[in-house]
Amino acid sequence: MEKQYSDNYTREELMAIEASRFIKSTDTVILGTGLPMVAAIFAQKTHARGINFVVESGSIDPILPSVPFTVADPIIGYRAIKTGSLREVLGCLVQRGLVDIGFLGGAEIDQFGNINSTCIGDPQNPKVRFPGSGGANCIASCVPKILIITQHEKRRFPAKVQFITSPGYIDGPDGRKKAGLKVTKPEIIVVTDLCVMDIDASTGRLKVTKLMPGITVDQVYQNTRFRPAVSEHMGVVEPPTEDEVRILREEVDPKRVYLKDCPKTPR
Amino acid sequence: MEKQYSDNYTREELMAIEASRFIKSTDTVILGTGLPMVAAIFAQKTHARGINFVVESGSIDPILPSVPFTVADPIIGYRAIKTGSLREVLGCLVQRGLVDIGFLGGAEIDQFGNINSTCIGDPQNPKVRFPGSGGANCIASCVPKILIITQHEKRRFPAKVQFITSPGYIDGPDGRKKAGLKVTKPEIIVVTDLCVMDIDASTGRLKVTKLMPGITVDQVYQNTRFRPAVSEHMGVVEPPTEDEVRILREEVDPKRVYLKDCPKTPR
Amino acid sequence: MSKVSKEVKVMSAQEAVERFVFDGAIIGIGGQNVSRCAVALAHEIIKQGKKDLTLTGCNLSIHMDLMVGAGLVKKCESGLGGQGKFGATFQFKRAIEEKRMEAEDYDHLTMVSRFLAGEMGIPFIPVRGLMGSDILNYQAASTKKKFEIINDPWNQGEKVLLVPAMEPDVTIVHVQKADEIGNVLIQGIASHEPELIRASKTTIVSCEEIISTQFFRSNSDYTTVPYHYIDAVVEQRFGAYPTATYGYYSFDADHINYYQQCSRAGGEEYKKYLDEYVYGCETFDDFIEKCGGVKKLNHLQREMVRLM
Amino acid sequence: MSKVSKEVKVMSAQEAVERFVFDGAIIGIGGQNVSRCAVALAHEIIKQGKKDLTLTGCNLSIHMDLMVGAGLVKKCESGLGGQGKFGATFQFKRAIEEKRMEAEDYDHLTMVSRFLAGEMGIPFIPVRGLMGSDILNYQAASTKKKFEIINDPWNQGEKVLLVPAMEPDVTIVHVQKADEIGNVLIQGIASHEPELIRASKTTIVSCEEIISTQFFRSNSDYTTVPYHYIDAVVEQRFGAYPTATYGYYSFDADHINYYQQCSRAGGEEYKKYLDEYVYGCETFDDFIEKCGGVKKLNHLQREMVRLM
Repeated sequence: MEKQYSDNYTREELMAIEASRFIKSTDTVILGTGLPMVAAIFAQKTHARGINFVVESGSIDPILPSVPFTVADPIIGYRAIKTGSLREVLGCLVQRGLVDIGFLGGAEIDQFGNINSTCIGDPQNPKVRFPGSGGANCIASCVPKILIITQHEKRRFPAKVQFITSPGYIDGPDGRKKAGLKVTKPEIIVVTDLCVMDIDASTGRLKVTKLMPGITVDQVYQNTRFRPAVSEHMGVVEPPTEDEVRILREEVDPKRVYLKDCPKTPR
Repeated sequence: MEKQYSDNYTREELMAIEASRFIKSTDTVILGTGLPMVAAIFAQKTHARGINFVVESGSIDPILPSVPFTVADPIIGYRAIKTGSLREVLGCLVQRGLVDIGFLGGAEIDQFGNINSTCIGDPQNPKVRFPGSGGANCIASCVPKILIITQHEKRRFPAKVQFITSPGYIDGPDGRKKAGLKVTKPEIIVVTDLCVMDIDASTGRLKVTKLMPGITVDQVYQNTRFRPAVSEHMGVVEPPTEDEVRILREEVDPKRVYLKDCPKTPR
Repeated sequence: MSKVSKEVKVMSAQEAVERFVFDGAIIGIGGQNVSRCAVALAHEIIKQGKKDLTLTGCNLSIHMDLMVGAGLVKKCESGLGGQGKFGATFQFKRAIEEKRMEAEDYDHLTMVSRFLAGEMGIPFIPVRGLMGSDILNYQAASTKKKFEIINDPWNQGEKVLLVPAMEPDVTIVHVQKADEIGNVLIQGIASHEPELIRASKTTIVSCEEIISTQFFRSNSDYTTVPYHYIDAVVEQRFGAYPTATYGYYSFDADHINYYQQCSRAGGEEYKKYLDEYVYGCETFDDFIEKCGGVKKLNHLQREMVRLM
Repeated sequence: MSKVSKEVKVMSAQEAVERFVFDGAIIGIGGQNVSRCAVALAHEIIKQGKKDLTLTGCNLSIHMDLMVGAGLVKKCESGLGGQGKFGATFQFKRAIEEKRMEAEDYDHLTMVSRFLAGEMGIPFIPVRGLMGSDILNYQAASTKKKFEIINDPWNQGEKVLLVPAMEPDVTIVHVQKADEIGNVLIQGIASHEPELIRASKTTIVSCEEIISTQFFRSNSDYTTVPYHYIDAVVEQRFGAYPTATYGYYSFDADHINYYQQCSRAGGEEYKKYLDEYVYGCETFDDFIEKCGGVKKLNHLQREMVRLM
């Protein structure tokens, strides 16, 4: 049966769907809020039904009928297998090495996949203060596969972040090993509204592997302060099917908590 | 009102009652099995009603109707405030410094209050193997007041134990400090069928403070391999009242789980 | 002196804060984001003007922001300051940017590990995170020693990061149920609170309901924290409002948004918020009344019921 | 390959032991003294003759003694080997005295701390005990590095003892309830088992009853350990017999005393016990039948009910 691609979807939606494609049915996934939650719940409702979520605040494998508002939204424990504690999730699962995939985000991501969610300017004297790490640092440190969904803006993609809150490859292929991190070569996949990048473990740097439909490599360059390598086998991100868009809008985020740009579901 | 002393009690009973006198109503007490359990439950039923027990296996403040069989007897959790875990009791209460009194016992106790419950003979090559530490070492290390109830036999009171399972003052007044223990000067009180001894903190050695009724210092010397100092103000252990003996026999250990030598309660 | 008391510990928020919170204290705070923040107790601390506070926890949220906004906080030592989808904790953000307050950044795992070390009575604990991050390259001026890296005695060539135990002087938490001697039942997600409470030198717990001690003795598998760690029990219905208490009421997005608007604006507008909603309310019940009273609460309770 | 499985894990004791227990394995054992010892699983390990085992836990009791008596154990690494008022674990005692088995002594706090380090994924953890004791002066020949003492980086002049994480290859525990994907509910005292299970590379759990996953999803505050850590679920009523399972049945003093008599005598008499009660029972149900069957069980159940 041929796929019925949709021609009615937003960039945000395709980012979430593309990110979801990196999740397998057997994965244990630690979730934050925002588009990652959309991507993960979408995966669970489509190709990865066996997936189990954990949330830093202590919820283990809840059944999320649709996207929660925050990681501490009371609904985050809905029909969970266990409503436990932060220690059980970040300590006994993430740090213990039992989580397969972590979603992260931040104000800046650099060519080594390092993330800044702490501040802009001299950290002793910050011009702009962000919230800080939360659970992100430990996820970046301990989880072997990191997914990042973000808008592709120049200021978000500097050559070097002003503060490494969550380490990527730090300063090159052996950066994590030198720093003493146990997970030395994680997969890091960045899904933006322009392209998909992942870390080339041999260089420790991001490389463009796929472009969003209609986007050129030049557009990526123009919106990135470093010059990412590009794959020899550059692909194009597969658009969503009509069914996928429907599931996203009607089941995953019917209240448009995160999918702001797409039309409201007619009721 | 004059006290009605009993003239019908066993040595075991007086040992348990004398030990109970060192417990105050506000104390948190960690219990093992045997006569300590008799002493502690007796205290709770008489002068120390506010006492709370904890048991290493995870029971916090149970209401023990009478003495349990072992620390893992299912009754040990009876009407507890919390049936938790070993970590919560030995970690978050004992090691955390929230327990006031610990009961210990062992095969040997030496002049420094060190206890051996591991082996006789070369530890690499033991002639007789005992059970080992259990929770005893951490109690001896972390609790500021230790009570020991034991038969006074020569082989039980060597000058130096063959294996320090649970440290007393180790080798003198500064022994614990030198070893790196945080509680450097615990009270250690030993109640035997001959006398009561406690550690003189200035010498780090046991000193006889009271004799059991009818016992002489010579009898203590004859049954001890080291020569304990004796208090200038030597006392005599107060005998139990008739009421105390009744409570002990009828309420604390009606089934004679531990009080083997005394007559069965007539039913 | 015994350290543990089985006495009745029920008292008013006012009395609890008077007795246990002091100028210069390190205050552990429970709750996370929009859930079970100890707002009633934070209001009381603000009304009493306890100052030079250090706040510590994992996700410091609106209760932190209120105390910072009232000018009482000299340092935050935590995993994060923020309110998720509701945006920044603007008082926190601004106080750092304007150098009126120190921030000592760790991450959530590290903070809960530090509380774990505290509750276990050990001086430090290893964590697997933070290495390679700038979190290790910067520390607040008042912090003495943020971490230590040693060689792993069991794995040659491997480095291990140690962080120090954290034992707050006094912790404030809001929970569903407690009894009058201080047994605590947290329902739903427990976040970092079991470790935080047991690590603290004293703890004030506010609760939706005071229940019987018999409940705990009959359901002893469910007790979150026994009375050994609790110094004051404050009965305060809706004590986490405008954040949620699982099983009781949802968060009030309207009031949080209004707070955010004032906090973002700062200056006079923020001062007006404090005057109106904190200083201007004799009791926390008065605050709830001002925010919509019974009608509002019924609505938030219905929202919670729908989630359960 | 994901490490965590949500598949149905129900299997027979035979299959579970065949798949997860191997010669030379470090085996974590749950239960304490006369409570919830994983006797059914120990019987199965003995029947399959898995050898060169290292047993680890806090209070190693009759299940340990059986495996030692069957000649399968090369080392015990634990807090204690014994049965409280029932006396020594005589096979353990004799195997050490006759130098047929190594004993690596720690204490209970240290062992549970080592499991805590294991479940947290950290390489070691400080403990406040053991210093000044001979437990630090002796170690088994096969132990590489029992402990390390370092200077406390935060408290000048203080020494701190570190002990290594313990991550057993496979843990055997008996619990009250589990579901088919491996969620575990322990009722009553949990001893060292939450940490032990989460620290282990694999875990076989035997249970009195398999209950629905829906139970856990409707009572998610009560789950002791989620399925993430469990590899096999064996339904075995009375699987801890002759020790007790809280809420189900008390321990059988008569059978334990009889076992002790055989174990103390040793030699032929002990061999006869194993032949009769372990090797001679095709299933654990056959063993129960031989020990008094329904009549005995009814009695032990009544005794438990009286305690509750």
